[in-house]
Amino acid sequence: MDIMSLVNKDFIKARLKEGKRIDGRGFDDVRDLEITTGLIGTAEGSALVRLGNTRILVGVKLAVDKPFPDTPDEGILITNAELRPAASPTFEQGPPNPEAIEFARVVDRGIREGQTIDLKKLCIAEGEKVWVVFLDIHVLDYDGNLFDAGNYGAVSALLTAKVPEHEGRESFDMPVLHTPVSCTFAKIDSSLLLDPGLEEEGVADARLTIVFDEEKNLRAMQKGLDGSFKRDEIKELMDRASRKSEEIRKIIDQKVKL
Amino acid sequence: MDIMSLVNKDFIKARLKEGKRIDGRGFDDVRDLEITTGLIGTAEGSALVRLGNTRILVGVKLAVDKPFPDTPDEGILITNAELRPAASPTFEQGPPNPEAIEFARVVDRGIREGQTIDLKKLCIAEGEKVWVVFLDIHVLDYDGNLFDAGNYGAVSALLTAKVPEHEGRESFDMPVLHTPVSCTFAKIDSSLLLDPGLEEEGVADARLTIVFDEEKNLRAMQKGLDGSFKRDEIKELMDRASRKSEEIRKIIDQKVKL
Amino acid sequence: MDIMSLVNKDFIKARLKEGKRIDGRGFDDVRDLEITTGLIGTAEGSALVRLGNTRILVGVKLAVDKPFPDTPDEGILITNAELRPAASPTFEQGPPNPEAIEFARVVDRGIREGQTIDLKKLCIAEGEKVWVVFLDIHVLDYDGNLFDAGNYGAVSALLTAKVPEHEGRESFDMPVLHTPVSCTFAKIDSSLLLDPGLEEEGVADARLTIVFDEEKNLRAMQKGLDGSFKRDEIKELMDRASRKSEEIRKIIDQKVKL
Amino acid sequence: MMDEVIKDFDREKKEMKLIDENGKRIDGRSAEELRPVKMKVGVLNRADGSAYIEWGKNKVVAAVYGPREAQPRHIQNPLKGIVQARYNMVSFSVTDRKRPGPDRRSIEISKIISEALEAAVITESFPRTTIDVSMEVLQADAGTRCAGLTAASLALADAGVPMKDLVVACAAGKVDGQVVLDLLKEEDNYGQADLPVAIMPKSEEVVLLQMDGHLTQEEFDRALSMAIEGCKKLYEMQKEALKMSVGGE
Amino acid sequence: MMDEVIKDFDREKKEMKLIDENGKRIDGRSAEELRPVKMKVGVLNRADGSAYIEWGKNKVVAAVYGPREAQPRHIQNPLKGIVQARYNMVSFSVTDRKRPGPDRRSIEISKIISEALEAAVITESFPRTTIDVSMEVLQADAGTRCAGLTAASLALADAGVPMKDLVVACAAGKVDGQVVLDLLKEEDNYGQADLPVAIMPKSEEVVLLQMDGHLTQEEFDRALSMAIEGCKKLYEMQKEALKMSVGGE
Amino acid sequence: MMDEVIKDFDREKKEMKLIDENGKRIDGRSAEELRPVKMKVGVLNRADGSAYIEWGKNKVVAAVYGPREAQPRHIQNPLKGIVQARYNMVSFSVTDRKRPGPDRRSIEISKIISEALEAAVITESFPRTTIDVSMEVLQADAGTRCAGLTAASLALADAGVPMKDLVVACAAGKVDGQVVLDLLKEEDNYGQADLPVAIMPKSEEVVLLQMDGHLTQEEFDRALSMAIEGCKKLYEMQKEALKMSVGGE
Repeated sequence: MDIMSLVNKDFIKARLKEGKRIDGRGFDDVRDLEITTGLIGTAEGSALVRLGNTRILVGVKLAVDKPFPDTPDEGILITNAELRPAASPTFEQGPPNPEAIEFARVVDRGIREGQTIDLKKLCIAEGEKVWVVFLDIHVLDYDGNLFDAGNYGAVSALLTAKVPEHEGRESFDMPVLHTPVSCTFAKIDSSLLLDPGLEEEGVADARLTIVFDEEKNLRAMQKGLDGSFKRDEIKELMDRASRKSEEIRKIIDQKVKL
Repeated sequence: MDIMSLVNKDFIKARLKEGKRIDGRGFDDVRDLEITTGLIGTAEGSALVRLGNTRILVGVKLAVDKPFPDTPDEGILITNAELRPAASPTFEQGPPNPEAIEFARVVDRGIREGQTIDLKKLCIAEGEKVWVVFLDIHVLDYDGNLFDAGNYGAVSALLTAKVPEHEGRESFDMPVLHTPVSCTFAKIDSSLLLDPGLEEEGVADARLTIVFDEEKNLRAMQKGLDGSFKRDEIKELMDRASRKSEEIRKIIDQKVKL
Repeated sequence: MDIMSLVNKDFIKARLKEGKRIDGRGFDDVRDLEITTGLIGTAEGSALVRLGNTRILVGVKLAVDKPFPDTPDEGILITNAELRPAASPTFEQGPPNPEAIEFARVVDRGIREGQTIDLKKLCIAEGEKVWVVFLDIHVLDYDGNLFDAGNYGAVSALLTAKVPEHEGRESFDMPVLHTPVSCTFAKIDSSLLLDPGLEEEGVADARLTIVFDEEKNLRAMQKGLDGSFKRDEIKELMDRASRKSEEIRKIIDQKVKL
Repeated sequence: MMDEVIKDFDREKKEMKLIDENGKRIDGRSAEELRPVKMKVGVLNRADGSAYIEWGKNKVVAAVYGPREAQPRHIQNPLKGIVQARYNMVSFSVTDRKRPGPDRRSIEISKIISEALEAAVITESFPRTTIDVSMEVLQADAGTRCAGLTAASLALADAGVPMKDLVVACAAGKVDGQVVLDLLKEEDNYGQADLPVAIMPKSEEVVLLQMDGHLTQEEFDRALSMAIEGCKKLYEMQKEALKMSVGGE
Repeated sequence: MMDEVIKDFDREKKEMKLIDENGKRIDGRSAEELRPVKMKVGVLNRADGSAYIEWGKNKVVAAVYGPREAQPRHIQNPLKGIVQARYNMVSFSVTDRKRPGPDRRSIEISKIISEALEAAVITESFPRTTIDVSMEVLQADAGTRCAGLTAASLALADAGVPMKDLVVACAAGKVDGQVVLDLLKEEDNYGQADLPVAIMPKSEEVVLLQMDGHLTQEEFDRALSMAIEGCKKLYEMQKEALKMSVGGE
Repeated sequence: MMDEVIKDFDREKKEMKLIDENGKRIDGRSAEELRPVKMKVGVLNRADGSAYIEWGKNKVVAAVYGPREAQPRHIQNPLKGIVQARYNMVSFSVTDRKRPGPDRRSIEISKIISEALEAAVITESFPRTTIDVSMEVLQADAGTRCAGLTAASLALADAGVPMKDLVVACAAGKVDGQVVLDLLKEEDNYGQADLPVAIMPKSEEVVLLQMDGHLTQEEFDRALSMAIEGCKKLYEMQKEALKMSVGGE
């Protein structure tokens, strides 16, 4: 994201040299994470995520449509993200820009490749009618690390979504197979920081998003920005993500059950 | 509309203080109104409206399509307006801008809410096939007060339109239930002027469009511009519109029958 | 095309006064023409054309769709051209601009009006299913005279295309009736030059494209640019095109058979 | 465009009793009663000003950025600032998912809300600038333009934008032949008229006024009065919300 | 894109007799006869220049604005003005309603008409400017590009734009195997060739030339001569219309 | 958008044996073997730099223009140049014709390729400029982003753009439960994971990394090593191709 760094780049880097993040967090500390589900009555599932001051609302809508010819017995997942001008002075009105598209596709990849939804159970009549799951991510307040907030919101919204009653078939819970959890790191000089805030993102050299499922299998990755990672950095982040994703999954599970 | 006022704002206002409009009209005088119907042989109905130097051509085209699921026994009305660059130095090439969209929607609202067309009679086969009425408003020459000219053209084109022969069913006259008539006023300082011309529009503070049907029922309203109306001004305009709309309806009826 | 002339306009014109083109060609000389077919395995037909340094890749793709209501027993031809930024510093990213649209339509006109494809033979089930032929012209390297290069590529790709196997009906050769061949001339002052190169195009006053079939029938023409032609110039070009198109057809036939 | 038309057709009169023999509406309200409304100012971190409103089942958040330099330059007005309001319905805010992006309805609403806010904002104070006002409808149940405009004016106040007055909006309409305040979705769909009104409450000047449906002149007078009374009640809540934001958080 | 293709396919030869045993065409014309044409200059109020033409069942209005400063600036040519013609078919001008907005056909026609007009306009007289020429086809019956271009050049003259000469356009074509002047819709749809031509009449220089269909070289020569003769007749009407506009209104 | 989803769904596991009992893949390769690759530099006339790559059945051409002044001006960075990569699949490069123009997939790939190239290009050397890199996929068979990026870096070198190092890309993945190098189309469609990687070969720093599918951490380590080994082999071919272009043509 093309953000003016809000605090001085040198200041952030100087603090990092001392091993400190500007908000006092440890390198592996996630900001306060709050998740509230079911706020939107018009959606079949919804989750409001607050990750620090980043706030994202995810809605799940279902509609009936024809299946794709090559998967006649499976539902369809469509993910979209809107970086609306309300959320940041740098977001502009208009169709999704490359940033919004990458964001939507990285969240989608985690959800899809993580087999979050059991798409077979969303078949109504093979080759004829299946459920389409629209996963819409609406950014309300942008304070850094959309990718993780989007993932947590998507998983939470799906975990609490209901497939509506249809032609006599009763409503049922969204069939969820796995809960893939995303961990995004920013690289600033040689520091690798989990859950970068807005100011950290503004000065980051590179970004790595790693998605693990609950069986510690890797499901999706995305490197971003014009910096690079050394191999041992990737290895280190893999270990850290593997550990942290379990912690975060517990938070999600807890919030979603409340 | 973002128009350069062609005559001096102060001049218009000074005249109004003396109770005079720049073209000598009384505050409730409509400019010369000419309506010619049936000029366009390729349309199922058409009307060329000349209101002062504003000229608008309205065409009605019919096509067969599926009805909307919630109104399986009714035809469909779709209204569109084109502010083409030929009509004004300020109109630009491109898809309809907010001005054109508001214009089309205000005309549409008068026609739709005024129940001008008996949409039930445009059902061919319930749930299967109905007539779609495309009401296309093409501005030829822009000299102020598009909203009223558009309304007069739309009503006149519909009153003279034919539903074409279809699969053995004979052609018949467009089933018209009501003739809603629009009166638009501009507020300049404290003067309230019917049928504002281009120069008057250019200096107006606020605009109010009021649509009455022939039973003196209110069918649609739209306030515009960044000024405001006092409550007693609205009441006054309601009375004036109620009276003037009857006069204008007579002119339309007369022109359309010629 | 809005190209900066790469060499001096005066220089080109001065040479032409001496009867010489800047690359030494005679006025009726076509640049080296190489055609290679079948390079693209994902296409049902393809041709790479090199005309001087202009390089164009044409692909033919087939798909099954409904016929148009007024030609229920005929296949459908759709031609598209992409002037991609890779091919010239003056080509920009985005939907086809007027230059690209004129290019596609002039090539299409030659192929369509030249009855290159026997569209009746592309009917699968009358009124139900026909073959759609997508003729896609991709400019790789732009060094002048796209119109002719596009035509040679389109004809060559179609001559070597296969209609794929479909529901038990075996694959067969694209049914080709005629081979229309295009000759484009640039007018610079009073010189009329076949196959203008990039620099010649950049200083041309007018352009004339003439398409003849193998029976010496005229199939399509297009005049371009803001200059004009005298009647006897048109007559002269007609004769030259009639003669040259035969020569070029032989080259195409030869290349395509290899 | 078809989508909008579908919605317009929803208005078609269906057989449905919306007011019972005791004059109670389907949610138990009387004719002149507002739905429950909650407002909160300063709800967003990045925006220069923001507000959130829950109005019946409507949920709308408004954000203000600016005054800031208008871009591109040719839209700048050397004499005053521009208010650019954008009303947007989130895709999952309605029963049938809405395709993201502006449609004709939202473009019209954005235009008239911009004009209504410009009537109140003292735009002469900041020439060449733009004030960007976003209204995001998160959940919709009729009356979203009034909810959005009411929240937008709070967000402007929260951003410290100088205004002659707040702007507050409320609709009245006709349902089962009766004039009532603040239509909810079923009333809007199956009622006979809708009249959204916005005023600057101190002067009671009307800055937004639309009507569609079927009203006698007398019914219009009644509906306009009722809507303005509704606006006044909402204005008290606006002032309360602003007070809370200064005192509270 | 499909729309255009449909139109192109209309050209397909159908069984239909277009010229009878006496050489009369379906509207009673002989091979070399123009349809009835009426022209009027100065028909619009706002435009700097305008003209209206009725040509058979074609009805086209042309409007000219400029020369005025070209915007955005980077399109300005420091050596000469630009002619930007826009040919547009109104949605109800054809039997099956046309979706508003430019399609590929109208973009191509706009381009070649711009070029044809630039040949006549003395663009060197007003560098950095644009002359905007709109042609609105209100009713169409084959030959609209010729009608539009003929009206556009009148509108330029009406606007006082300096030109070397007027531009005038007319088509010839082949119908039932015969070369004829000025095809009407059925002849265009079921004929064998169409050849629209535009000239500057004083010099007879050709500024627009297109052909599609099937013509021998001899037929082409005949058709081109016929089209140019048609242009000359229309040129007389253009001059008459301009005279009327000066003397008349 | 549906189009992309269809492609994503192609990945669905189908019954198909992709590795035989001898460990041979459907095109006869072993697990760690690259498809045949050919590279050629300087293949286009107009571009400032260009390269062509054939990689299995993939055929991709890359063209570079610039550094040249960035337009419009407001995108200029006063401190460094911008690399704008555009990855494009030609309509006939895939089995089912692709609609021309960018889709969401190609926009994402263009973004990450731009970032990968910016890591290598010494952008500080030419502030305010843009370097435009086009990759045209003429025939596609899985791995086109790696082929495109590998060719793009050759085209940059051919254009004389100063770089810290070349960039070279190669994917590894999981097929029939086994980690293998350089997936072809059927392996990509019916395999379990894909891991495209790009490095600057001298430092082995990773500038592009994506993964989708299903890998244990151990499999990931193996796949990453394998992909980097593949990159190194390709790097030798890149150097050879550059040598040929200097020596050769």
